[in-house]
Amino acid sequence: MQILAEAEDLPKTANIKTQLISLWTAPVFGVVLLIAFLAFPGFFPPMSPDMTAEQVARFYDDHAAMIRFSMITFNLCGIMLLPFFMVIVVQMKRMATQSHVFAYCYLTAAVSGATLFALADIFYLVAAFRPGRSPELVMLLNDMAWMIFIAPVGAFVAMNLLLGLAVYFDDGPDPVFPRWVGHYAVGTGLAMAPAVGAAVFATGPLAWNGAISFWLRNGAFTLFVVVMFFVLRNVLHRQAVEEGVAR
Amino acid sequence: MSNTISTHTSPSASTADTRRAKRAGKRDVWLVFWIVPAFYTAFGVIFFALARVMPPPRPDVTTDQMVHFFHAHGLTIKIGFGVLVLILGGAGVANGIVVYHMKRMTVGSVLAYAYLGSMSIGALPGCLLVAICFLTAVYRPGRDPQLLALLYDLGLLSYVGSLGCFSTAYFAFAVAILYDRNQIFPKWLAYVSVWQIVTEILAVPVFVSKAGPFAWNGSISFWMGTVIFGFWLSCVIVFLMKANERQPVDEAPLD
Amino acid sequence: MTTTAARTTTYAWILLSAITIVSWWLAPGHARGAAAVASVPITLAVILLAFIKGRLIIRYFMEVRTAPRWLKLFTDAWLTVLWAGVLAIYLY
Amino acid sequence: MTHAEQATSESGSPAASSGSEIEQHPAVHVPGDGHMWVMVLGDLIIFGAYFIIFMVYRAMEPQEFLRSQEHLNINIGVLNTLVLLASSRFVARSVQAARGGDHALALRLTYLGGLCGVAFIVIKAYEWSTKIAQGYTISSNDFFMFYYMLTGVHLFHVSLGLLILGITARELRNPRRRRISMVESGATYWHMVDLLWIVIFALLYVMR
Repeated sequence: MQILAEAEDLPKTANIKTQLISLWTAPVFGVVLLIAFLAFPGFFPPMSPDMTAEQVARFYDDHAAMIRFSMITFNLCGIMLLPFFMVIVVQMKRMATQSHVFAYCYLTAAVSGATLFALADIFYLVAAFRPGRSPELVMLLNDMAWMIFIAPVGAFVAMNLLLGLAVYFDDGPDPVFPRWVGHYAVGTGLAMAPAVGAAVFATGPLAWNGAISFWLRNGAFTLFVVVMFFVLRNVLHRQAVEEGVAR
Repeated sequence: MSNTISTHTSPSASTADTRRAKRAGKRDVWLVFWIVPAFYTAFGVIFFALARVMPPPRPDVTTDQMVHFFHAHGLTIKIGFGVLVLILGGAGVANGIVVYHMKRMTVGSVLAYAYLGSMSIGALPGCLLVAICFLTAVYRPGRDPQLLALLYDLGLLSYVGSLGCFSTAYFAFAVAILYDRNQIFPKWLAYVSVWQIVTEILAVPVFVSKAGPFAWNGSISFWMGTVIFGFWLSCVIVFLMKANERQPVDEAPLD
Repeated sequence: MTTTAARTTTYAWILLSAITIVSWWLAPGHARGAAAVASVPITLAVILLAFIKGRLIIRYFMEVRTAPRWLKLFTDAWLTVLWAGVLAIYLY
Repeated sequence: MTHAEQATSESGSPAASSGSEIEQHPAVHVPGDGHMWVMVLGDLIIFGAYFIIFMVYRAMEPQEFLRSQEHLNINIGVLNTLVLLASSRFVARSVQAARGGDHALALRLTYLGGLCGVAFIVIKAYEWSTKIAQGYTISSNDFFMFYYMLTGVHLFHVSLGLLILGITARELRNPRRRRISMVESGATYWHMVDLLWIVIFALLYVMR
């Protein structure tokens, strides 16, 4: 994006620039988080819920270093994706033919979802912290970690449905997002929704290591961030041109 | 390139109005402001004197010693964290007033929302979880020592080891100050927020180390972090006060 | 004026690099196999060289050479307190 | 770019205003703006405390620290020091060039300085990976804990420094900007990174 020289120091330019910075935190920390994801020894394949307590305890004993590396990285960088979602909020607030209500609901839903994410890594790390802990308790911590990580998708579902609704309501002559983004957001929300099954099922595709609960849920989320990065980049560019900030 | 680009009236323009209105237009902001130092004072008293979480008890102790810790401090933990869970809303107020002043900057809303969001996230793992773990631990003193040990670890690790949420908040705060042309906060406060991120990074080893400078009660991971946080917080409080003082009474309300 | 300043900077850089290479020769990593032993004279030399390097960087690169007195005093005090502290703890 | 412009843009921060008077008063001036010096001096104090804490723990078990220290590769340490010193020199020269009005040269020197910074990170990453491959990790002992944390936090400062050099370069590229105080502030930060490395190098690699 080419910022116009005469607009350099205007507040509306700073508005675009801070959104761009927030937007670019997503690919930068996205790569870091991807490395952390690949490094976790219990994701390929995801740990099975029917491991015995002894197996779980041995898993944490054997892989303590990589578990710590991966989960500390999640801890330190996971929330760095939040500014990216806040760009979506700011763009939702620009939608002309509606109040800001969807945007604020999206904001609070994003915060709730991210809080659970910030909790999950602490449980993994506590499970790996003291090697002498009784296997039963390591399994308890492991179960809680997986439960918190996979099952409570409600916030993400709500976010995506809200975004979809906002796009559908934004039916003026000059919508902020193209209409397909609404369908796509709803689709992502629906793809993530079945992961609640992880709270109930111990085997099959709906268990926390299942194709639907683990791969579809996390895949849909990752793809959403990637797609929205490019969408938002275009949207920001259009906003900048409309406001006379950039060419 | 000057203050006149600001969307608000410049501070000096409204002195006459200020005198007439005697801060009347900002009573609400002042009320909220004074909650911040009051809350953090109470926070300090609770964590240092009552709950015994600061300075944290040692990580390298036996299960029996952890049980003893909960027995010895059961009453003060109940009082301290009981009060904390009552007044925790003060953290919301403290973050809210910062967000309010961030919204007055000339940088759009995105960073204010990022600060709001990440600080709200931090309230649960970074502050509330330890209170709940400790309160649960002292609730039934006769519980299996292994379970008490788990609550001890979970509480302290979540309290000292919640790093990313606050780092994100400091990042948003710093970038907002650097781009702001209304000079709500001085630029060096943005740079100083970088120290905060550094202390968060240096607290990474609390998940690995059980004794020494990088343990959760260590001189670097805990003490340096706490001292620098204290300094940062004092600066923020002072500059919140200045921002309040300099805010013109007739400033247009935020959208 | 610029050329003199440039030359001074380059001299400072050459001196800094030379000191670094001298430190190389002092370090314990050289005697692989033979166990490194604590050595007060070497540590003294290391501390002295590091002090000089720090001061060169501060004075010539950070341009404290031409800064007001308070900045000169502060940076010198920092260097002195740091290295005196290191030395005192080392010898204690 | 005019000095009047700079003065307006930074009014309200008395410490910063001196940055615009360089050419009039070359004898005594604070390079860069005062805000950056708050950061740099504070950072020096904080790192000073980390270094003193390192020495205290070293004094508790000098033999173990000495034995662990032997496993560090001094050649890489020296190489990294030389790389960082060279980069500092480029950046220092860049400030002088910018002050002399030769912005093209200043920009080229800033890029060279940044390139050395990238080289530093690459060398450091290589050093870390060989150490980890040899089995020396953060949990090996206190020395390696300090080694990884001190160099890690320093590495964070280097990356931040690269970001700042990038901002300096953008400032130099744009003929409407080129505020000398911005260039100086960036350089001041970058030299601090160098200075901290000198201390880390002496304490971790060389001293016995």
